[in-house]
Amino acid sequence: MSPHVWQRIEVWVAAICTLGIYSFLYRENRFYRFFEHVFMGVAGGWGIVTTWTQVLRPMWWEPMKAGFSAVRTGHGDPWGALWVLALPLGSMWYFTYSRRYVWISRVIFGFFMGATAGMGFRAFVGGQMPQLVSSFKPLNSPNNVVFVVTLVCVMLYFFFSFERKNAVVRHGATVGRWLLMVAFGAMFGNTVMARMSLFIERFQFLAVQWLGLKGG
Amino acid sequence: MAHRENTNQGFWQRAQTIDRRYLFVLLVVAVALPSFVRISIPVHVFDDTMGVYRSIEGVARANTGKRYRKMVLVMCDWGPGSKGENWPQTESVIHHMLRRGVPFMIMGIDTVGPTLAEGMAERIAPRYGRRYGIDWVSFGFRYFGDPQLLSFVKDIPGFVQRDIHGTPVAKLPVMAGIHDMSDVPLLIDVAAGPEVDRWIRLAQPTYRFKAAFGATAVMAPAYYPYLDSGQLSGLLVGMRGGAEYEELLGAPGQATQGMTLQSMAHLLVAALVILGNIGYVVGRRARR
Amino acid sequence: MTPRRIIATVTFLAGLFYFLEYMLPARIAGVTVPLSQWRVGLGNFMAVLGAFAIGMGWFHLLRGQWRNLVTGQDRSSSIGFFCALAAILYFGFRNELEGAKAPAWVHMGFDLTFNYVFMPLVATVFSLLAFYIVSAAYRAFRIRTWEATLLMGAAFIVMLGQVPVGGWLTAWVPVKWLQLPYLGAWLLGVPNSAAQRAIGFGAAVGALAISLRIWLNLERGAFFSTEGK
Amino acid sequence: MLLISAAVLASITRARRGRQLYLRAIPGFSAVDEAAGRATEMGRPVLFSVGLGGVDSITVLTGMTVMQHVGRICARMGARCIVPIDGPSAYPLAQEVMREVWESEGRPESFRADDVKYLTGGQFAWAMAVMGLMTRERVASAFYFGYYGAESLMLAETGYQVGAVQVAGTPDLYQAPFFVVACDYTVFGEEFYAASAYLSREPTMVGSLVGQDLGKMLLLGIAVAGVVLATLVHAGLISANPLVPLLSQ
Repeated sequence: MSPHVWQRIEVWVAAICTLGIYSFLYRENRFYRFFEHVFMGVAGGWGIVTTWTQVLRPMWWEPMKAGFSAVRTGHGDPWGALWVLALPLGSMWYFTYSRRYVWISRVIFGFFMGATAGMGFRAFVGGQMPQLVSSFKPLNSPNNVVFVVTLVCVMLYFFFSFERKNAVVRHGATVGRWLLMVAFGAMFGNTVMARMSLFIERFQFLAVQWLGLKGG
Repeated sequence: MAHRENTNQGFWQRAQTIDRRYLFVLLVVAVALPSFVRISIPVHVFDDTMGVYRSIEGVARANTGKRYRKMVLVMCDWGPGSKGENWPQTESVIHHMLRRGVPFMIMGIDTVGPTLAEGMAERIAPRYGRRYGIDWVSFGFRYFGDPQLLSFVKDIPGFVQRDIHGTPVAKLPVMAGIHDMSDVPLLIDVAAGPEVDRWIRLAQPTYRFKAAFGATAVMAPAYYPYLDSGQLSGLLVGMRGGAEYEELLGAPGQATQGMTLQSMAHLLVAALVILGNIGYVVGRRARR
Repeated sequence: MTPRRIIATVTFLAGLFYFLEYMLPARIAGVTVPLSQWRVGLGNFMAVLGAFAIGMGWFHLLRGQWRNLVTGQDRSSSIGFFCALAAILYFGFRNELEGAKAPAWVHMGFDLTFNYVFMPLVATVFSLLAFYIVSAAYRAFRIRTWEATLLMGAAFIVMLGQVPVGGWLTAWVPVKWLQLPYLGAWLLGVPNSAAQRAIGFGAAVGALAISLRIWLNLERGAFFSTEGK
Repeated sequence: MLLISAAVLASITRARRGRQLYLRAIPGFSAVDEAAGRATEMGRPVLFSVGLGGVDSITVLTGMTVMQHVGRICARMGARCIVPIDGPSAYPLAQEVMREVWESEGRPESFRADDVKYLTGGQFAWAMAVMGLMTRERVASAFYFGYYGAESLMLAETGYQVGAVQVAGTPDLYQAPFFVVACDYTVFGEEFYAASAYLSREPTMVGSLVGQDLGKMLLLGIAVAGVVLATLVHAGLISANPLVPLLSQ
């Protein structure tokens, strides 16, 4: 098969996939359901492929193999063989299916959550301190006044544990919610562009690559 | 007259409840329109985009006459999902660096972004007589959790070891004099997600590099505070950022064209919202 | 030691490493603290352990799809699922592992499944949002309440300000910052930025509190109360 | 940071000793019970999603606390509760939690293990499968409690299309606008964590929330003090010199 013909077939397949998904916009149908499942198949399968080729093979399999050959031949670094221990440790995840030994899987969950938690401290200081310092704005321009007012009011909105008896706090929190709505609106408006560009990309594919129309 | 008023209200009532499928058709029409009618609207360059441009210019100036040139790290943390936005951004910054002779390395936490970025560089490089290994290098996809990031910034050659073609770092001229993140004065993260956060949080306080972010329009608003605090020195906002950068480079491309289609789609949404609201007000008045 | 203790200890130690690694200076009284040097190894170790988790859930997914295939309920979809899975596994592995040595038809097959099935599917599903955002905006942006109006107003300005047409529509306005692109950028840059920061402080304190609760084994809830039965 | 940590720990200890601490009502939260009840009347299922992520993700765990609550109402009223799971590691836990709920309500026979579904990990493949599921099952109410990416609006619009009452909760603010626009009730930001504390009334969580408030007050205080100082410096009323090292940190 010539590369050109193959290329045409590929474009056709892609176009059918695209239209299959878009058919959902009309209503749920068998055609869509088919591509829904195809998608689950490829996405899941690709996850398996990348996990092996990008993580397990270079970071675990190769060093382990090198380690064992070092143990056998006496050349190189034998410590890599210790990676074999990752196998029983990694299989601990699967105890989650056993009702009796479920706690074994919790050990590894705990390990990950603990590490994440430990890194949390560094993230807090590194991420929030510059933000806090740059909030020290002199109230010398309308922008800075709006900024500080918004900051204070929105923070007031997120206090949960005391009654809002004080009028300043109560109104501040209400204004905070309004300002949040403004921020949400701004984010929404901003997202319109992002979403449109996705569709435009697809549209250009269908129009130019598939149907061969010249783009405007 | 009364009859006429009724049909009027009927129209506004209906304007409030248009079936979504008609909306979808309208959207397709709006986007297709510029393919047939020529419409062009000038692009305005905002400060956030200028910031990225200036940062690269800054590296170019600092490198002048130095034996070991400092590098820019381009993280391509994007995949097919955000190609429409991230592609033009990546292409523009790579174009800029190749034009100015700023050496850079490509890497990413997605398999797709780095591959496509490499292709862009291959395509543009000959125009300016730049060569792989001397002016730029690609390390491809890397698994990059927080721990990996921390080890990367500490010892770059030790972490990457080989480039995508399997060449050891020691044999790449462009990597000469690059040890840790303090040899990389600028990070450009083009991403669909919040990956740049981690660089700012975990590495920037120690290594003091500048960071620029090629963001999807969704992510962008969250990063204005970083721009304000100087943690980010530039921000490319979605397709708009790409189009503005193309404008700065004087090389209009995919994003510039896309922005015209954008304009049409946005006008449609605006028109629909106005229509719905008129319907709502008229309807409320009628009920009174 | 009870299982519960073991879990709590492992969690604490994992957290302690990163906590100390961050808090301790690189040298104490002339002795180098090696924690930072171990960071790379530990990072790789975690990546590997994390990767082992991939098999979870697959059993259930395959069982469900297999059942559909056998019972004939929605058979065509399940056929699609298995074909797609087999294709990506076969071509994906051969393409990734053999690289340039693989025969041409493997490359062609991989190109088809990856670049012309997987990629378009991801991009198309994502792009459905363009349609949904139109219908959501049309449906929800009504001046029903004060809050809804604020939301709508801000969205409207930013949306139009982001595209060239917004600038073009309001180019006649004499005060520059009242033109749509500037107004939109202001909304994003000032109130939005401040609101985000305020939210960020709250979320960061929340995250810190949760880190602390997990680290010190104080957390209760769905996961933790069923621990060690 | 240490001060904030101390405040959190102190409040947790206080709450665990049995001190009743105040929590403000979260708007729209009573809607949870109402929306769950609606499904029974209509004879259609409820959908509860804990969002993206595995069991090492804190939002998934928090979402499951709310899921327990909703599941209990469903079990009591005899409605089905469908739980589509994205992260493989969250799957067994979700099933375990739901089974326990049905058992504790005394109706283990009506628990359908298949209603807790694992749908491939991978954001959009998952989202697509959930959208298909929602339309095919014609869910009466939908709950989204957890971390979501761009699929938030896909789910919420599909839910609207099938006529479901929708309640969303997400700590992540990028998606809050879409939930706010498309759902009937939404809690966002820290409210998400507060919501689970509110429902569970677990002293640790309530106490932690109070501690977090103290922490935020500290940050707010610093910010306000900083603003005042910066203004004074700017106005030339005080000299900036002693502040320079502080600000440059």
